[in-house]
Amino acid sequence: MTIHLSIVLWLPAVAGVLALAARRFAGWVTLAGSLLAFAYSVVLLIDFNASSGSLQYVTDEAWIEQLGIHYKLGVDGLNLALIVLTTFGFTACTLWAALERDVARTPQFFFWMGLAHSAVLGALFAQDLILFVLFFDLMLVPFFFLTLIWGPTPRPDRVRAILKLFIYTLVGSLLMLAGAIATGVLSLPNEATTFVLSDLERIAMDEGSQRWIFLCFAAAFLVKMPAFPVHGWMPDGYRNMPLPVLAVFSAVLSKVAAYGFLRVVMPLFPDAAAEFQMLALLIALASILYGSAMAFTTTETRLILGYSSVAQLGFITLGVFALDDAGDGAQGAILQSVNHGLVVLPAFFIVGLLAARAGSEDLRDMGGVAFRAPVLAGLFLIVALATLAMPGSANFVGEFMILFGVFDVKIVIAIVAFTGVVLASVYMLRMFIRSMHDRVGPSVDSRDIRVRDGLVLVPLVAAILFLALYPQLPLEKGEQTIPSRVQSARQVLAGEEIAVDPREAAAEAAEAEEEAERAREGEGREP
Amino acid sequence: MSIAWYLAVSAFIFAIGAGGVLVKRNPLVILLCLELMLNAANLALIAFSRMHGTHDGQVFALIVMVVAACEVTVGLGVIVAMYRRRLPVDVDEMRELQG
Amino acid sequence: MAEVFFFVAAIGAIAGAFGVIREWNPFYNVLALVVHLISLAALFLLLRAEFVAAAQVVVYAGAVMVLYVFVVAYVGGDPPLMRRPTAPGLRGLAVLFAAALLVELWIALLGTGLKAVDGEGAGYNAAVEDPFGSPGALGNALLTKFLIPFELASLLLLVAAVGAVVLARRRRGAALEESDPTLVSVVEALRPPGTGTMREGVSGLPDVERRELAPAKGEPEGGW
Amino acid sequence: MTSVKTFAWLTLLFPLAGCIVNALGYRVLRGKAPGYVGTAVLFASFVSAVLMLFALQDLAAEERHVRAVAWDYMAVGGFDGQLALLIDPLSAFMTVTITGVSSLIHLYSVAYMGGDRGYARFFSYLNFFVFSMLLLILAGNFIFLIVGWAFVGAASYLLISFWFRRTTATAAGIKAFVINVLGDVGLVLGTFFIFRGTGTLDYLGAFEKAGEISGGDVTAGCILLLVGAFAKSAQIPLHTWLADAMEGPTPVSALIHAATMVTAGVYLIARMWPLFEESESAAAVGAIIGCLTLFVSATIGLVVTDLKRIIAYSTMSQIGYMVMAVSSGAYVAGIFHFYTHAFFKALLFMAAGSVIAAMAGVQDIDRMRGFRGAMPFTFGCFVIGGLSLAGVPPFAGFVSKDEVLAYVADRGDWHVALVVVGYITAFITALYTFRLIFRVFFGEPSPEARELEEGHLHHADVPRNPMTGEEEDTDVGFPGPEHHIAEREGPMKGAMGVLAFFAVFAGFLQIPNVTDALDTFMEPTFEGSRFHEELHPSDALTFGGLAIGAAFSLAGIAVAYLIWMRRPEIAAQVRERFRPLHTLFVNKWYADEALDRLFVRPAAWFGRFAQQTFERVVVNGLFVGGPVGLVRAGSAAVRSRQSGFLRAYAALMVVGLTGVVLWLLIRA
Amino acid sequence: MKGPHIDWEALSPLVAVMGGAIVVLMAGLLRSRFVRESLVPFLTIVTLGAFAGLSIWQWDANVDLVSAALRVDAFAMYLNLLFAVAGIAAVLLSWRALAPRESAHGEYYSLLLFSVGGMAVLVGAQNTVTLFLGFELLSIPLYVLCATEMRRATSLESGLKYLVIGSVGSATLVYGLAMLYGATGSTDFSGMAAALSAEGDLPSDSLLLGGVAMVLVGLAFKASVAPFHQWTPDVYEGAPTPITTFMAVATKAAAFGVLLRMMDVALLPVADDWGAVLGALAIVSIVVGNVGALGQSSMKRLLAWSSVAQAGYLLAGVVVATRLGVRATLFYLAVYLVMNLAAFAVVLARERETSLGDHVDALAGLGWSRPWLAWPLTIAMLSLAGIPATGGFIGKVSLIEAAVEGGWTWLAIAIVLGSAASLAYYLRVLAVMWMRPGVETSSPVPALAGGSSELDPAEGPDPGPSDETAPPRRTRGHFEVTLVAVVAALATLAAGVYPDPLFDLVRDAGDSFRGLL
Repeated sequence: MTIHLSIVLWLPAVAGVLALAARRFAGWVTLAGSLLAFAYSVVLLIDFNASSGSLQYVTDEAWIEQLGIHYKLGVDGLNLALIVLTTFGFTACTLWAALERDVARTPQFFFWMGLAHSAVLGALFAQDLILFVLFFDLMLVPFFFLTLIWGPTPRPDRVRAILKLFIYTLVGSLLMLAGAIATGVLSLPNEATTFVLSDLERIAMDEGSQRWIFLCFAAAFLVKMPAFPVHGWMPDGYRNMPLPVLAVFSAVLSKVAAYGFLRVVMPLFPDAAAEFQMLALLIALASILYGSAMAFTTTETRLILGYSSVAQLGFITLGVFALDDAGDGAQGAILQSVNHGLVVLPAFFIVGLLAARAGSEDLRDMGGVAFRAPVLAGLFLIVALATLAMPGSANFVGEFMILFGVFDVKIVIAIVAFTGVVLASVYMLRMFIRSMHDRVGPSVDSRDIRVRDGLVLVPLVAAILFLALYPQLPLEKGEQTIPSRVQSARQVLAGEEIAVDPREAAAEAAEAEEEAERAREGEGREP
Repeated sequence: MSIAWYLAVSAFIFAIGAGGVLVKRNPLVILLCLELMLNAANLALIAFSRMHGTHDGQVFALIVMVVAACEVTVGLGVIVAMYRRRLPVDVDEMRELQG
Repeated sequence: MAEVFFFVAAIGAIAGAFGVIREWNPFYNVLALVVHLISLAALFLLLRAEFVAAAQVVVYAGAVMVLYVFVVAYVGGDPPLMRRPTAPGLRGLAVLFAAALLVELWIALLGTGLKAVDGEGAGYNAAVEDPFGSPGALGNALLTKFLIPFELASLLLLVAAVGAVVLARRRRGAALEESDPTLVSVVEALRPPGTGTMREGVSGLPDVERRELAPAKGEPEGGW
Repeated sequence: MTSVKTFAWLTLLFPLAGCIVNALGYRVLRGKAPGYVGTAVLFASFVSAVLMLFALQDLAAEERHVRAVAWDYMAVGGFDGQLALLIDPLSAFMTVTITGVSSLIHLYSVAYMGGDRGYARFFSYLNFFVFSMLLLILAGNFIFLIVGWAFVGAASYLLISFWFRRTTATAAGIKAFVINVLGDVGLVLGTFFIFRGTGTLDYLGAFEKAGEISGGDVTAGCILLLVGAFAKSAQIPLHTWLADAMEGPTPVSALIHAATMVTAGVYLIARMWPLFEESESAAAVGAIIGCLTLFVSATIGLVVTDLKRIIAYSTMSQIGYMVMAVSSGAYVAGIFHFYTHAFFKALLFMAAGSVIAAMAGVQDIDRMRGFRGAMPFTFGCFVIGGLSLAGVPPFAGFVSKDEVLAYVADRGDWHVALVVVGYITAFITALYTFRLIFRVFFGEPSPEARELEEGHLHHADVPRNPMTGEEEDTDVGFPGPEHHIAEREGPMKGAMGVLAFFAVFAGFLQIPNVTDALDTFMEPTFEGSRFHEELHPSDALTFGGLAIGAAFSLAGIAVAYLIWMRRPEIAAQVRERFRPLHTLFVNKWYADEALDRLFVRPAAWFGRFAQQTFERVVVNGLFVGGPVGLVRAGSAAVRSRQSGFLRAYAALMVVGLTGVVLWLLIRA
Repeated sequence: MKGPHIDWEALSPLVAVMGGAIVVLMAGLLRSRFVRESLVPFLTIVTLGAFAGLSIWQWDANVDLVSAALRVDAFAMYLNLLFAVAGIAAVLLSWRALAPRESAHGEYYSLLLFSVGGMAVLVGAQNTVTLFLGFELLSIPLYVLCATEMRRATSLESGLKYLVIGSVGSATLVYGLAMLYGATGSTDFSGMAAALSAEGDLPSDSLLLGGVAMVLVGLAFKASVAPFHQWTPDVYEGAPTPITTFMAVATKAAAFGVLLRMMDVALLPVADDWGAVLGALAIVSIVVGNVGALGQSSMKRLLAWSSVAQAGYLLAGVVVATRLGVRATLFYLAVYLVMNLAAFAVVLARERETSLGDHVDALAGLGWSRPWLAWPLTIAMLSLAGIPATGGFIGKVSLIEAAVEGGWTWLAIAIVLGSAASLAYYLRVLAVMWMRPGVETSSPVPALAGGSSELDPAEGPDPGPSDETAPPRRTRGHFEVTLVAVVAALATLAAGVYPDPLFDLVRDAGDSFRGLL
């Protein structure tokens, strides 16, 4: 029982609230909070004991006792890397926003940023199902306001778009809420209702319940990712968000959905996961192909990145549902989540820089920026190559593991999925070439990045490079945990008896114990 | 006469009252129809009271009478106020609030 | 004998009820209700509810109906103020709904499995002090078991009285109390007819004014 | 052992250091400094490579497989990916050759690229390329093979579209990149098959367990590896990018698209010999495709008129020989040909670059004429390269090509057919090579040549893109505001001289029945190989082959002389006679069109369909518009009920009442 | 004859509020303006405070009063607290409002208190006679209060509509109660339950079930359950806003209180039958309420429709007939109270500050011009929509948990889907509030030409000659309104972040029904 996680969790929110009071220094106050959280999370990363598969730094308090809801936080190999990504991403985007003149003076912006930061961290830390859902839903709220108030587009469109985004994604999330509650109520019929994940994981529910609850959760996560064909909110949402917000939204929030599959769905609903594996894989595949196709036809830079996210999240989903023996797919999925987050952040920043030079975010208005902006071009190149999962980047490692995981199980799907790898190179290079290279666009005013831009961009690119050199770091932290999350689903799939599974063994043991106790009581009464 | 007869009459009156509320446009008459419905309930209460041989029903009926009187009073008050406000005394004309 | 009484009273009650909903001068509707109430009182008597029957006649058919008559007289009651768009097709449907409700109620009330419904209910037992239906027995119930409802009923009457006062009393524009006194005079000058002078209460609005009250054609529906 | 590892790392890291220094120092390094930095690190790398080679030779024969591990790279969940190098004779030999040739090409570029505004960028890219290539060669496991594989692809892309404001250059770049990614995919998938069978990503481990892979897997895996090799080495059907890649500066063509990168496929097959020997059919595919390519591209080389593209097609053709060799088990022969080819092809490109500079960027041989007098040094180099390419004794190309053919012939069976094609192509090779030489250097000097003879280097008034006629962007200039020819630039001259020397004498490394230095040296790598031990062409075969080869190439030169020097009208006549064939060749056997129809257009159609139809109808219509419309309609219905009519409200209430009563009565 | 024993201690909350009502009524007769405009509201608040305090005092009493006519238990006391809070808020909102001035302060506030008293009777009732009296004692003052802004036609219209529809509901209820009496022979809840539990086929008798049906309809009407909801938007819109506020929150609580006690005590043995009906009604309410609220431009109407939807959610806690369900309902009622208070308070404040009435445009730019109003409304809207970190979320969680535990999973799904749809209108309000540039807060409306300050937007500034004049427009908000909004919003947040204390209360209250699981 430690307080560490609570500190990390609430630091940004507290900083956000302070920002409201800080007025002119709002950005810096929030930045300080985020930075502290980032530092703290890095310390966690270093201090984390990778050889243990169990939760660490656990905080567990009964929050709403009567509903069986706990305030339980914990870190294990599954969420550790994503936590660092989150704090890093938010720190970068807060810094970016703090340097932007037009938002720098609005404390509320930073309040919402801080709140969003905490909410995302909460969803990652949560070890209680309801707490997870709570933070999962909550993290959308700040983005509503951030988009509503600071979005770049004309108002009526923006309102329509953000409403669409919000409602679309919340339909899924609220279904998940129902599913989550049903899980808690139905899982342990003989015990008091609890939502603590580790308790719920002990016994699997009956298959019928698993099926519909799985679908509820899948709806939430797939919409959030977004996956084809439920990505309808994405273009509107992406067009209307302010860039720093969009960057962190795209980089971090969608990953929580992928994370949710591994944290909640796989261990809790193994039968359903196995049953729907094929469907999920097909959705993932469709996301990859469709996202790529859209990405190489659209000319809006934001949407290129948006649709590329659809495709990338397709890969991640593929990994999650690979259910291969060694858990490579799942490990790859988590690594890829981190990677994608890391490349999307600078990519959106670069979109902003490009738009500042070309006067428009449309690819058709860009071109030829590279000559007078070699540093920008170089950094963009690194980002673009990493995005298309060039071997040598950590993205490649992630994709490699994901695809091998799928390859091991469903070879045809893996082969088709490789099309996405090729298409990724098409759309990313198209974006790079048509913005940086080719003829100079009509109103392009090329210039290199300023120091303050570099302040944001360089650390992001450095992070990409670091991971490219040493992807083992996140991988080894998750090695003990991640495969075990998909283990039971894999066993179901393989037709292995789950009876040998620890879950039921534990249940049997508990039953036996109960019986013994009853017997003892009986004895006690007789004389 | 068996209790059933009374009940049948009671139901009839209730239905007439309910129908009256639906067809009348003058709020005064609508109030009268509401009286009919309450009276139907009274008849039923008293019939049941007789049936069970307890006084509960009769007491209830008295209370219902009180309530009916109160409703009428307030209802008439509203009608008078509307009339003073030169609003049409016709429920179909009261359509400011809609949608 | 009781059967005859019952049928007479029942027919009276139902006829009175029909009278209430007939298209009539509201004044006659009120009178029909009085007939209905008195018939009902007779039915109450048949059901050994003497006290209730008496209260019905005295309080209800008497006092309450007088109030009605006053208001009908005051408001002028007569409905053909205007015949403008009405809830469409409701009349036919209303009959249908009422009939459906009636059938259902009959099924519920008469289709019951309770045997007692087919009986005549509690008999008259003169041997007991305060037998069923006697005012004494009723009073006993009111002041013991139903003491709280009894007391609350008094409060309810108070509420109704206060409410009626609030709604119906004449006021000189309470809203203007604090505002510019000159405005009061303007409002007074503009005081429209039909705001409750005694003359109006007795004689109703003059015909001229009534025509004025009818809104001009083409005005959007929804009163003014 | 340690010194081998140290030198290996140094060899690898020198170019990387050069890349980083040039990239970051673009503002600090002035003038030709970036070029000298780039060249210096390459020479350092070369020296280190040579030292590595010597250190390796010091080890006992069975110890010449040195693994140098830096750290765990992806070692989880059954994977054992490490950042590891494998130094054995094969990789060491390749390393030395590549660093050597690269150094020279860098040296050449120092002068050739002078005045280009992207000078530092150029050397940064070039250094990065060499680093990538070395990574590819030295990688100790599949992961870093793939990494190097992709890095060279990226470097190639960057260098092809080096003049990035030319739309032709960027289009060529993306084409090269995408096809190379396709190759990467093949490589990765192949790796999957092999990893599934062996459970390890390490070369040595995987080769040891090669026999344990199921037959289907090993064939599928090897064929997929071949896909990777074909994409990188521009073999049919993934060859179309190479000709377009000539958009890049000429040193790039010399380095990447002639000497080094494109031969990676050859290296790959040679490296994977234990796998290919497990799968007859995969090896056969390689051999046949190689043979096909060498013929097809030679035919194209015969008809195209772009100077660099002719050389590019000849490169494809020569790589076809190598691929055919290594796929047929003639590993050393294939590598040997790679080695000689690196010299003479680089030399040819350099000479071509010199000519192009003299033409101020024009590459069309129809407009060149009579440069012999104006550029004697270039001419000499070109002829040496050409002779070597044509396989005229005793030039290097002669020895290596005929060794390839002899070894393949020794396989017997249907391989003989391949050899026949090889010899026919040798004739065509000589033909087109000398077509080039005769048309560019002989005859009446063209205006540019004349201008040069007068001591003045031709500059175009308005630089135009020869492909599109588009006016060139002078900021990211093509080919820079200044042009440089070998006659006037020491570094160029030096580099070409050294290469010319090797183009003549490199073949002496391994002369049949005289020396077999390379064979002996490679022994540890190919230890245990069936073919390596079995294939020993008889003397008759060897010398017969040499004789036939020499005869064919001389015949080719003779015919070329006849056609283009003596009776130029023959060319037109032949063209008329074989009009359909000519059309086929000029259109490059319609490979571009086929790829376009098969892949590009369907993908574009799919993209358009998704963008214009599906997104609107299904994603926004069905999933958004549908529910929204439903809710809106519901809203309208509910609110229209809310009519304000009191009686209607009461009616609804009564309806509700009857409904509820009915429900419960039914339950009663 | 002996009079029944009367437990005055247990009766004290009721006595306090009724007595207070009469005192307030008397005080209102005094001429002094200070007394009427300040002392009377103050006395009302004191009365409500005493009512609340005595309710807390009697928390653990658990006694039947006067022949079991009333029950004083934690359940009733909990709801009393809600009524008291709603009442106090209503008083604060009414303090400087038009309605009490139009109807005379004493009468206005005493009617309010009587209504509170009626609610207290209603939720304590253990006898159908008491129940009916409570029902009327709650309704009749509200009919009057709705109509108190007599200068506004819509106020009268709403009063009459409420009265007529309400009386139909009362008649239905009383007829149903009569049928129940006929079927069981008892007017006591315990007697009914006993008769139903006895051997025999009474639970499936048509008389009984017919009675159940009519009682359900009568009570459902009060709770604004669709299809008995149609009065709600009209009355909410027409009534003076403080009264709307009170009605929205307190009436809902009272209706659900009596529904719970009636169903879970008297009619528990036939829970299967009424459960199915209420479940169906819940679905209808959720659908109708949510789609009805879409596109509303009047905030009060919007909140009215939303209250229909919320009634649907709340029914989930009733249909399951478990203690968990009772707790969930009670919890949600408390949350519902505070979040609606916050919302209505802000609407009221804007009615007074702008000429746009309760039109949603009156909120435009509020986020920047009036943060102290904007934040409470923001929180209220998010909470109504069930967004986490607000009470609404926890409330919905508990309702869904109750529903699922009771085997009503599809109802849980309906709740979440309804919540999702509801975002469309709640968020639109937020969008208006946080986006648009602010409208001018004081618009100089000519004294004779302007409508009432709480003018219906549809009516617009009607320059008709018959229109009475309006008081001069206030340019600054009233602090008590802001106070209500802020406190309610904070409570909403508190219920979302630290709901445990409230859950302790509802646990006691839920345990009052011993018959439940």
